[in-house]
Amino acid sequence: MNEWLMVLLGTALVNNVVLVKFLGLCPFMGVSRKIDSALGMSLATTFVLVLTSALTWVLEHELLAPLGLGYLRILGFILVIAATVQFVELVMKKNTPELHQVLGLYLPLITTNCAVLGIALLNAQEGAGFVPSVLYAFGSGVGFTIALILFAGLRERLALARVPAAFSGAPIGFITAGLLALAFMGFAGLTNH
Amino acid sequence: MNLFVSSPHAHGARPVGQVMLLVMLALLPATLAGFWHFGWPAIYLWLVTVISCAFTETLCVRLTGRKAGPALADGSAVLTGWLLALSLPPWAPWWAGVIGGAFAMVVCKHAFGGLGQNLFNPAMAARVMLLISFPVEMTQWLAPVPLGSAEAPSALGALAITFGAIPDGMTSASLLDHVRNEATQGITLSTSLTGVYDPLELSVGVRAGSMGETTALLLAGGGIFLLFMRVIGVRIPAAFLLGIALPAALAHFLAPERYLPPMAHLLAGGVMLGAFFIATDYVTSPSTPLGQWVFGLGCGLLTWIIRTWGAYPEGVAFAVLLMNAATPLIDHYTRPRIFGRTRSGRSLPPAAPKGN
Amino acid sequence: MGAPDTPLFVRLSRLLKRWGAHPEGHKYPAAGTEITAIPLPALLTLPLSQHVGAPARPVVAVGQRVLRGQLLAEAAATISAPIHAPTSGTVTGIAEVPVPHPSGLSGMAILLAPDGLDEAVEFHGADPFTLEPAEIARRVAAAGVVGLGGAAFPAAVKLSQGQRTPISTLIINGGECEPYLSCDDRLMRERAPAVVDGARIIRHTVGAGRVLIGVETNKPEAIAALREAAAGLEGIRVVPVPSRYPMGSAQQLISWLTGLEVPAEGRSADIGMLVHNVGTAVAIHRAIRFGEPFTKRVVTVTGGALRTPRNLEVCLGTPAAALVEFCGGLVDTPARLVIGGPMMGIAVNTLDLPIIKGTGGVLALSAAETGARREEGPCIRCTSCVGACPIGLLPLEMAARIRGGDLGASVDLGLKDCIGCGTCAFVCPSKIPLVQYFNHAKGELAARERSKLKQDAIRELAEARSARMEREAREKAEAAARRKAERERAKAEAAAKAAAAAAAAEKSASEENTA
Amino acid sequence: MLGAILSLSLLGVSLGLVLGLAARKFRVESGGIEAELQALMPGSNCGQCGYPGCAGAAAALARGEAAVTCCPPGGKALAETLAARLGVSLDASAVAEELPRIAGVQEEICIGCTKCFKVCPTDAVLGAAKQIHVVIREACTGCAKCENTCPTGAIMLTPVPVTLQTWVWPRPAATPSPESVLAGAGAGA
Repeated sequence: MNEWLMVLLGTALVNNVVLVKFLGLCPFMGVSRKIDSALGMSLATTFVLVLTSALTWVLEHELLAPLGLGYLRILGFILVIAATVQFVELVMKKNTPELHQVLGLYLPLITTNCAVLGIALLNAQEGAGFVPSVLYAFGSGVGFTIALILFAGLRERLALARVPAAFSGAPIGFITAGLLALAFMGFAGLTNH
Repeated sequence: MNLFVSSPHAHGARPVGQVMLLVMLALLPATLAGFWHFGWPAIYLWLVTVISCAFTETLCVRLTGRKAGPALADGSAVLTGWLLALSLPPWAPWWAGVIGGAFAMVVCKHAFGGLGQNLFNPAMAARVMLLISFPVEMTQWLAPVPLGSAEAPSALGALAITFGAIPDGMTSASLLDHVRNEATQGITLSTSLTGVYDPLELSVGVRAGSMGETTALLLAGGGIFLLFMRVIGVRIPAAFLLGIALPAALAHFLAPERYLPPMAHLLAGGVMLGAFFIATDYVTSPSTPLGQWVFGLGCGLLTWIIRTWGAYPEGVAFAVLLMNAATPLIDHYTRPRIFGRTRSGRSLPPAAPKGN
Repeated sequence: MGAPDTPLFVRLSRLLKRWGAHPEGHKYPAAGTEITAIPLPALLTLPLSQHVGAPARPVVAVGQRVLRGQLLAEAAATISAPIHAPTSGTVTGIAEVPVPHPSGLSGMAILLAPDGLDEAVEFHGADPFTLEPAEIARRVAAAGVVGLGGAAFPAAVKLSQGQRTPISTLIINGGECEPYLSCDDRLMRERAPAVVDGARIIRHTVGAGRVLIGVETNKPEAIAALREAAAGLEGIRVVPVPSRYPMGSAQQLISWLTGLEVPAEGRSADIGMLVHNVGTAVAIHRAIRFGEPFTKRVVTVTGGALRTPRNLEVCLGTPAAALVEFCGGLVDTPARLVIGGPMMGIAVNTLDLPIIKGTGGVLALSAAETGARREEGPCIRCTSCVGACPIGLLPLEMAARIRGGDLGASVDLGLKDCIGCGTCAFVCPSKIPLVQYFNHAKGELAARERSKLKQDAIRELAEARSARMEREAREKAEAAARRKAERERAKAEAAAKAAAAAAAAEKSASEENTA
Repeated sequence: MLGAILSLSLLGVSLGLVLGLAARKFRVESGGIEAELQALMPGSNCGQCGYPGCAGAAAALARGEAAVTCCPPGGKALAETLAARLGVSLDASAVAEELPRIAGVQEEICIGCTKCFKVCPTDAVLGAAKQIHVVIREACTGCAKCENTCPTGAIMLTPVPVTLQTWVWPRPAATPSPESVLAGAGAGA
């Protein structure tokens, strides 16, 4: 129990997928203009993360490993992730059109979200069990959510700030992200106890 | 005479410059005590940091094509430098002050558009940046060597420290460092605290630490002065102190051998400075009353968590930065109730008049 | 504080939520001077729009001689108010003149040259307690009484509103929380019996049970005078309220006195409350008891740049310059001239503006009083404005969004609940003109609403036109088709005839042949 | 090698099958964004946008060819609505805050030719042959079609006068020269 909590804490805060591992920067910069869409995006990503990590675990352990096809991991994972995202999009379009309208442009981004592939590959590399893999993915999703929503709030305020033209737009976004990463350094070591 | 002048036609507020002056006034006693405790190197470091901030502020304002005079006159740059100096090890090398000050002004303030636009407290962001980049220099604490005492360096000798290096054998650990080190060696608190922890000593500053960490009593006094002058509100400092004292008290009650007593948490490190002077920074703290409680509690709680379980012995700066990051979100979700409306924003129902 | 029957928890919560501001009073020396009438000016300018609602419609002709109290312009709609002649004289014109308005634009006004005789029409007073409530409301409407607390909302509308919704409490607003102004203060001190009588008339009209007269504690003489006048009268209570801006705002006063909040999208009548200003009470008293229309009001003339500040009773339409002159003129070039109070009044650049029904003050403020004119600084998010806002809004956030052009977001933050009291701008250390941001946004939104309505109307017109064009085209085509068909039929008939004729000819020929 | 090819093909085919089925099962009729946009437009078909009528403009908008600011009669309000609907960001200050203009007839030179009211898309011009024409202010969109057809220049567009009722407080001037050299109005692209 305690161990699982540490995995969660570790992936969500200490080794935050965006701010410490620098994975998934594309949606982090792209879908952080409004708190609401950031929330939708991060929830969708968390969902996809958990789903794909479970699927890729099955793929890895039931297909690739027994057949000795480890070298096809990246290709196979991409295939599964892309199909899953597509599927999620279809379902979302049908059942929650409002959310789809907000995320419509960005959902396909999850396909190429390196956080999703990265987490799946990391799990495979470490040979983690099924439950830890899913937990790890879930923690990463939570970390992604925290980072994205915090950042969206900051950017909503940035939009109202009188940022000098030289910094306005992406530059100040990256500076803010850097400072946010600086703040997250404070969580270092939390899971060592 | 000008047309299109909007009401009101009278103003009753303290101008921004005056607010900053009052804050500096409140910081003065603790700073002077710090100077006395740590002598000339501390004074030099303070000067270097403040000058660095003022200089980079001037530079930035000039770059944006404005006159530097009014921007400097509001005192915010000097105050940032001052707060940064107070949070550095008192005998830190000169370049720490210069780099920190420049980072605070250029990256944390003017890149965002100057006064009022920044998202993170510049002093704390600079402090954290220095700590991460120069961990050795930023953790060289020393026990107080009051001005006039035998070990205190002379005004001239101090130059060699600020612009050179600290002589060997002078450094010592702050209380939090000490506890952290002992704890990693498996020594219980009651042993490690013997002869080290004395609330009275901590409150008057006879302890290793940064200038703004040691004289807790004077800092709290300055904070209360600001409260009294209505420069700051009571919510953030109160919530900050509660946020650290409550979990600390609970943990200490459950496992006194593992967790520091709440008094030690309150008096050691930068809690007083943080609660009264850093977290209360207008620009980077929430604007809603409820949000200010949340913010303060979050600062306190995070400080305690980082101190207790984190890799860094002191967590005030990190906690403040993290809560700064959460400020827009807190504001977004804690909007005050509007008169005549429910919290969710719907109009109150017409109430049937009471019979009379 | 002697707020009656306010629940304890409401009183306790007030300790935590300290909205409002405490501007310097500046009530004296004007508040210490008796109300004085001033001589008639050479020309009275009576704008047709002195109230909230539709401008009045003139019923006099240029050149016509009118008597004091004679109707000059009638109410043009349900929410409108008539205008009467303040004295006898000749109507010299109905024209566009500068009116007290922040834009400095002109509006239509009736110009009346007094003849100095001050002949009056006959007034018919009555005992209000023998009159039907509807009749009282009618008479108040006919007398042109409007709310004198600043908004100038036709008073009778509120009275008849009271007949539709049960009113439990009548609140007479003697807050006068605006600094500098003391016209209500003097009115309460000198004409307390009229205030109380007016309150009784309104109570009778709306059938309210009790009357609370709320007066800020900085007017002890007014409180004493009112208490004396109300002594022995059942259900009328004078309640001191703390001196705090904007305590004189109806919602804030109701909330302070009763602990009830007016619904944001409702009216005070929705919670059984009715609020009238003390000046309005006096005007209603005069309109009913003596049948006098509303043509005179008390105006505070004061400010650091004025020689002898005082309270004057003036005819509506008197130029502000005449008041200032009567007070000894200016001692200094004023930094700002204000019509109304310093918190919500409007800055003007001339004194050649008429006193209208809602004018409570004429201020000539010195530079020291307005605060050295400094440019707007950046917002440092000090949240002074958040604490000061009596409505619980976030002025800094609203202004930031309006500055960024996002009016919709400012509405989400509660722009429409803003009462424009100016407390936020008063306490702003960066002197950000918050009120102007909000007024700009409100005006802009109203303008968009208007343009949207216009566009909807235009769309309908355009659709009607295209439908008509289509119909015309169709009809034309049909007509053409019909004509064509006709032509063809005619042609066919002709052909058939010709063929028949030919056949007949042939036949006859062949017959001939066979014959 | 064969295993790799087989397994990947199998995976691809089965995933494709699932997706194909899902696409059928969760099919959604694509919304008529064009019709939605057209409903937002003024509908006067004045042609100031450069497209054939409001329907043409709506189609162009839906294809992303036209700018949301293309409709002068719609003004800022319409631009904002369109931007919100299409999910594009609109720099509010970029919309030229042009004073609304409407047509007016100069009676002295009007010859009553009826050309103007024949072209008016909203029937805002009234009149008959050989009679002086009148413009109904409430119905005029300021499209200038009449101005262009009038043979004598009698019908002209003039700015709508600001009255006490329509006057709006100007937005406070921004802080004088706030970062005027380096500054942009807003950030966060």
